Amino acid sequence: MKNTIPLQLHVPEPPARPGQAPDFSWLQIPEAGSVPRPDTATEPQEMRPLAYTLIRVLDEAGAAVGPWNPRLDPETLRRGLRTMMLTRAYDERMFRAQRQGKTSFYMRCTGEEAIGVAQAMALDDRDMIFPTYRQQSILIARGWPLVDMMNQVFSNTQDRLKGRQMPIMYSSKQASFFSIAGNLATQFPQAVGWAMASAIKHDDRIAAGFIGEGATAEGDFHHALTFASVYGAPVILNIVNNQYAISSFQGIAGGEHSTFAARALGYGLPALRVDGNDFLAVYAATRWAADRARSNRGATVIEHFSYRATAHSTSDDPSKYRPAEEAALWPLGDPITRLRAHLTALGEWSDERQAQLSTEVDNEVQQAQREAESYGTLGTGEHHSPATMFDDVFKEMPWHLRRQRQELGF
Amino acid sequence: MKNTIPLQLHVPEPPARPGQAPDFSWLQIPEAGSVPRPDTATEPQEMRPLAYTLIRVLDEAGAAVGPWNPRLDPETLRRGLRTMMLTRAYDERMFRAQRQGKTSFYMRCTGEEAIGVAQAMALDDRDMIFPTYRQQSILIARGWPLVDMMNQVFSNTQDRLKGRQMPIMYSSKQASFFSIAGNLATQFPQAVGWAMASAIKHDDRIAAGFIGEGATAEGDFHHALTFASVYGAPVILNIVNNQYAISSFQGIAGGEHSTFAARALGYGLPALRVDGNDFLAVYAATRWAADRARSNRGATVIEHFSYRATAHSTSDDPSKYRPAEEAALWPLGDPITRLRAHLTALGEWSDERQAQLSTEVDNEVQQAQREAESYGTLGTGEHHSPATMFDDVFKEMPWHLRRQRQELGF
Amino acid sequence: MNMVQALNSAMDVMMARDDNVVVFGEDVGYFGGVFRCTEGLQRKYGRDRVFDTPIAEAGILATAVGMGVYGLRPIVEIQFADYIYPATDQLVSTAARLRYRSAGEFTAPITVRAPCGGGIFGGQTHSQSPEAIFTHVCGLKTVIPSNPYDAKGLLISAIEDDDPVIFLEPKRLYNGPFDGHHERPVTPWSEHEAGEVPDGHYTVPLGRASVVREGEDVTVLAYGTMVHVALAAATEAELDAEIIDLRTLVPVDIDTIVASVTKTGRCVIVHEATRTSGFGAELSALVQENCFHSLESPIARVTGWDTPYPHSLEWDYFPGPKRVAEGLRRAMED
Amino acid sequence: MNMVQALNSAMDVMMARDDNVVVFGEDVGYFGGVFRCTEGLQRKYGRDRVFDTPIAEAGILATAVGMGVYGLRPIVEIQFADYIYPATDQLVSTAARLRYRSAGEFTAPITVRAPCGGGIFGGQTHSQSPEAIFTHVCGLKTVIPSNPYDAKGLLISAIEDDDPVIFLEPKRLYNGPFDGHHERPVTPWSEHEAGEVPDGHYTVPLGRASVVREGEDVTVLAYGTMVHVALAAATEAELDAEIIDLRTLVPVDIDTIVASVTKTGRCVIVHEATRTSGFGAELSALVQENCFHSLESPIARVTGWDTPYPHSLEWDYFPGPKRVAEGLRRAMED
Ligand SMILES: Cc1ncc(C[n+]2csc(CCOP(=O)(O)OP(=O)(O)O)c2C)c(N)n1
Ligand SMILES: Cc1ncc(C[n+]2csc(CCOP(=O)(O)OP(=O)(O)O)c2C)c(N)n1
Ligand SMILES: [Mg+2]
Ligand SMILES: [Mg+2]
Repeated sequence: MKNTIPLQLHVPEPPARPGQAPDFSWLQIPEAGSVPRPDTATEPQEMRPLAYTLIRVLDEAGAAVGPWNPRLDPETLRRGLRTMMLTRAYDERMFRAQRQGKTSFYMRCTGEEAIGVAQAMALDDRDMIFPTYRQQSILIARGWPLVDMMNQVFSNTQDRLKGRQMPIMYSSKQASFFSIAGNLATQFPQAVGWAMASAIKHDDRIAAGFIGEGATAEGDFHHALTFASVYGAPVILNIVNNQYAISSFQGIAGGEHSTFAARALGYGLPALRVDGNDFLAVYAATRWAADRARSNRGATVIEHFSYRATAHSTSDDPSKYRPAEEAALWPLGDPITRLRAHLTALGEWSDERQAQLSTEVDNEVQQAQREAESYGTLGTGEHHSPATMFDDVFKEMPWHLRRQRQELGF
Repeated sequence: MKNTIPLQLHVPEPPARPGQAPDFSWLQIPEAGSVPRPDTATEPQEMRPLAYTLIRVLDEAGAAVGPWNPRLDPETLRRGLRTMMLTRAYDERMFRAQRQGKTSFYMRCTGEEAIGVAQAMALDDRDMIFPTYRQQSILIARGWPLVDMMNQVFSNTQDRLKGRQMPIMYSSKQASFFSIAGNLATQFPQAVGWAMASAIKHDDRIAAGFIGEGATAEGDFHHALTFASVYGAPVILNIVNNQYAISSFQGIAGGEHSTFAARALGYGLPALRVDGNDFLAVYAATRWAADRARSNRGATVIEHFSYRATAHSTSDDPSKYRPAEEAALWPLGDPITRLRAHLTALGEWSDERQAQLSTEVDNEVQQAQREAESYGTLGTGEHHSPATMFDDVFKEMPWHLRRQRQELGF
Repeated sequence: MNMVQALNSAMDVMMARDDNVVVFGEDVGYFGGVFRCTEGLQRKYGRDRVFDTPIAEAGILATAVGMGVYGLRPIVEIQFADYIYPATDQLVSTAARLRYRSAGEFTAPITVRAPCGGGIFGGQTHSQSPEAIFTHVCGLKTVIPSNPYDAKGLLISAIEDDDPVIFLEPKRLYNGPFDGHHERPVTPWSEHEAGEVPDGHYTVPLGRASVVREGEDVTVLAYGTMVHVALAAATEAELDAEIIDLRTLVPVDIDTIVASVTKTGRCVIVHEATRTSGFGAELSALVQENCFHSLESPIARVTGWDTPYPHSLEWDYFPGPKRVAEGLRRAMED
Repeated sequence: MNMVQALNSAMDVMMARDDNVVVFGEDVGYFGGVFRCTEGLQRKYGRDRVFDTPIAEAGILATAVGMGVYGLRPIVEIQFADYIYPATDQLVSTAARLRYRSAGEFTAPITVRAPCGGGIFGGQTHSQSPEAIFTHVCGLKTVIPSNPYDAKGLLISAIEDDDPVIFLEPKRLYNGPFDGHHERPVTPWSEHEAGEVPDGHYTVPLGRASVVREGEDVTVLAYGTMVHVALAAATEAELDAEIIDLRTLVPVDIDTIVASVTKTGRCVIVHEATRTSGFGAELSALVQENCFHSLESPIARVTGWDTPYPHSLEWDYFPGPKRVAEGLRRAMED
């Protein structure tokens, strides 16, 4: 009755490890402009192929092509470029600040700037973001002051979060940017709850949640998709597939036999898989999903296919688990380089302007850092009073916290 | 920029409520025999349509038709019929025993007998089952003594579980039937873990997990599918879609815009959707999935499309939330009636044999009940000594439990 | 009103007063909940304010947090307290921590209702009292009423509270003041003064205990079902016990506790949950820290055993009046 | 060996001895774990005995339970104890209850390793000490070592134990016996006698505390990092304190505790976790119940505050030697 083959456990292995040459042969990259763009009124079951392809707008020559081209004016494109560059400059500075002992920890989003910036620009500023720790670009795109972000990173006296949170765990109600969670994935179904509330109140604001491809394995991801599907929640569910979750390649998260976008299909939700390093593709996909949400057609899942170009965090050393050159050779390139090439191809940009902009954003960051450091850094130790440690556990401080504060001498 | 339509929350509603006529217009039932049967070596992505259809073998006339016909001999068919009838007779008796105060609680599987019986018969007895509370038919199919099951239901002196567990929470290592959980869905990823272990040890036994369509919303479901996909675990992941989760119709679980089988596709797993009231279809699907698992092709998800013909449990009154006649009018009929018709059509059965079998299984159950009741019932209060309450919390009883047992007077 | 009606009334009152109050959970919509606590609410307030959810406790809590962030006041039902564990991360890492981590910008004013406790032959997964876990989580308040009047008043306070509240309902008290004498019929709430529940809005404040019986001999700290068991036990042991119904576990009413134990010099703590690291441990530590010099005998704990709640032996598990009376006598000995 | 090497060695020894031991968790395979505890094991024992998992702590625990049922002995790593919450249901409702609910037919002989505690500027989600929760769950054993020798011996005992064991590793001790003086460099384990760890198999039994310093004045009950803080505090307070390293919290070594407090008549309990309903409450209750007549002063608790672990203020949160010394002095006062 039984087949007698001994059973075997399959453990996915990445295409290349340190010491081996990077291998991208598994990557299937459709040509820019080749993926059709259905009307947002199309039924999800008719759009399933969009979960298995890659929406790309920018071609190798820097031209914007195909039905997903959002036809942005040069001003908007330049704003996108500037915001991405500002984000990268900010990241570089904060990374160095950590190395200089000014703070305990830092996380860059290098290579993933287009995802946050284009999405933020394609949404309304009042739409609510439930980010992970790699969407600082959204705060920046919304014009949030770098100084305020740095105050948080430095846990200094001006840190609105009172030094309580690890660096990069920003929170800004005013910027409609939800408090970043340490526990992965928790924010994803919360975004759905927020969107449900907006629908219950007949509001017109939608939500956008973010999650890394690694964190999609958490139950929270499933709850987000289930609730979004059941209640037709007006939310964009963004999966950032940057190929790695710390040391684990995306196959360990379940990317070997399917795409992450395809997870959506089983719930009857539409899914777009986009080139996350293509500013225009991200912008267009976001607009499409936002349009669906705003017209009561419910949630869309977007997988942003990208690459984590630097370390997971300042505590990580990727050379221990992936080929050193993999990042530089990533076939989908760098989002800043690609948008710059596009603007140049349009005749709306030049090397001089690029150099000028580069200096400009560097200065902006430097100036902000000077101000933020004047309020202290973790290294120098200026911070909120220990008495504040007992605030905000509850709205009103109960007796036991008052007593404990006294015990500490306050 | 924004569309000004006010957002709306969508809350799924069942086709009919008490006082309304049952409405099955939403049901799409393909003809028996019409669904192709791919080779088990086929790549999952080529079999996606199987998640959206319904594999059926028995046609209206009682003939077994099409490529999924498992071509079972009449002896096997009669064994299937007998086991289903025995299960139903057992359920009826235990239901009445609860009403008579002999135990606290009972759950029937009426209308769902084919799922457990056919799957058990299509598997090897050493394959490990991780059941929910509605697969008593599997224990019965494996020849497990009814008396032992009743002892558990009655929490009597012979209850191997020492009266600890609510009625119907069977456990039998010898029958490769995992201890039933009160917390929904927990067993589903455990089945995957067991299967992974079997693969790690190069064994040839596979696992079969069960879950209700309602419980698929739990994170455990997602973990099961993720781990099964990543490690190619030799497991059958059965979803029993009996249309209801207590009072909630399957739309509340996310069945409005997709099938439950389709959840599998996003993980790159193959899925079969079968008529769960068709003994032959369940048998054939199970064999197909077991063959895949045993040949290291990994997991298969099977959605068994059925109907919970009676109340959720003895604590439930379905007339409060669904039309009373819905069960009787269920378009896919009753599994016992359908298999009987098939045997009759084959000339392998008669009304006399049916009547005889009916008496036989009733007697068997009655006799078992007489014996079980001789060991006590919950109502009459013969049970294990309270001293046993402190056993098995740990392998060896630590001091604090010994002291507590003393406090109780033992 | 019985306790189910009182809870229903609390939600009804609050839904009528505040458009931002929404109710959801498994089977709470059309059906009105497996214990009928939400009966009629969907009909009255519509499907987008009262609705059924998928079976995913973590999803329920997570969406409640998101709604709280938006500005709603969600009341969610977890069908049995035993099924709250899948939601632990959302509760601990998010709901409880949100105000702190955002320095007050974002909050989760959620009320989590969950029937708890045994006595209905529910076995290990329909009988648990997991309150101790929540009391260890800073940022959560934990409430357990012992009668319909308090249940309604406390539930309204919980809904109005701007912090997340775990609201545990001793299901054995839904229909009457069960005192542990399972061999006798329970008198219905209609015959009990705490069954007189006003129709309208009123509150019983969080953080305040109630002295349900004054006495001089010994203090009993109890909550939920155990309040009634303690009353029966004190009567049966013929002791002049002062019985305190804590009502709120965090923040606990330390003043009432200290005043009583200072007076009596003796203390017995009673709960249904397993003993080790139960909330009784915290109470014992607090009493000892605050009343050391008044104590004339060791503080005793009468609790559920450190085993799962067994089905057929549930009355051997349940700390009934006999065991509580023994505890009282022990406390009087030294 | 430092503690990381000692833990690695325990797993190595057990994998070599028992084919049924498997190791998995997030980043534990090729990379060897974010704290490097599993380094080299995949290379040595192969990918199907040491492997990376998806980021799903509940999935990790669930598959471990399934493997345990099959007959394996899984060791799983939860990257930070703060991330164990998603696995609560699998831990509480399944791993802890399986032996009981199947009357011993099915068991879950799992070891769950998780780095705990603060002192690395990890903020509220990389610093928690959630041990109290597990100690309340009957069916789980909870272990916290304070040095490399014990860490290896206890981990081997945990792996060999037939019940599920939560094995918490104070990450601040990985490299040296940190005593709370964060302003000073930590001496490495190589200069400490507990850093002398045999290469082969040995066990330190579960359920047995260790008296790390004998004394007559006052008993200190501590575990993990706090053992070293207590040692420093006793020296700095110039008190003849008896310091007990509990090592196992459930089952706790009641005999050693009672013997010591009976002798000293005073007791200070120290832990890093938040105070309310922390394991200190249980210890306080136990000491009070068992040593009431010996106690000369109130049992004191020196603990983390009832707030999340704050990032920049972590040394104001951490119960360092100064606070512990104050607690010792308070215990000597009455
Ligand atoms: C619940 C939980 N488990 C584990 C971790 C530890 N952790 C932090 S980041 C990370 C990897 C996440 O990878 P991915 O989701 O792909 O996001 P990325 O870092 O690539 O942006 C892990 C495992 C955590 N923070 N929370
Ligand atoms: C974690 C958890 N949540 C809730 C419950 C309560 N409950 C028991 S059965 C049930 C409905 C399950 O429906 P389904 O999964 O469709 O299975 P069916 O009863 O139809 O076989 C619910 C909500 C539970 N047992 N466990
Ligand atoms: Mg990633
Ligand atoms: Mg169902």
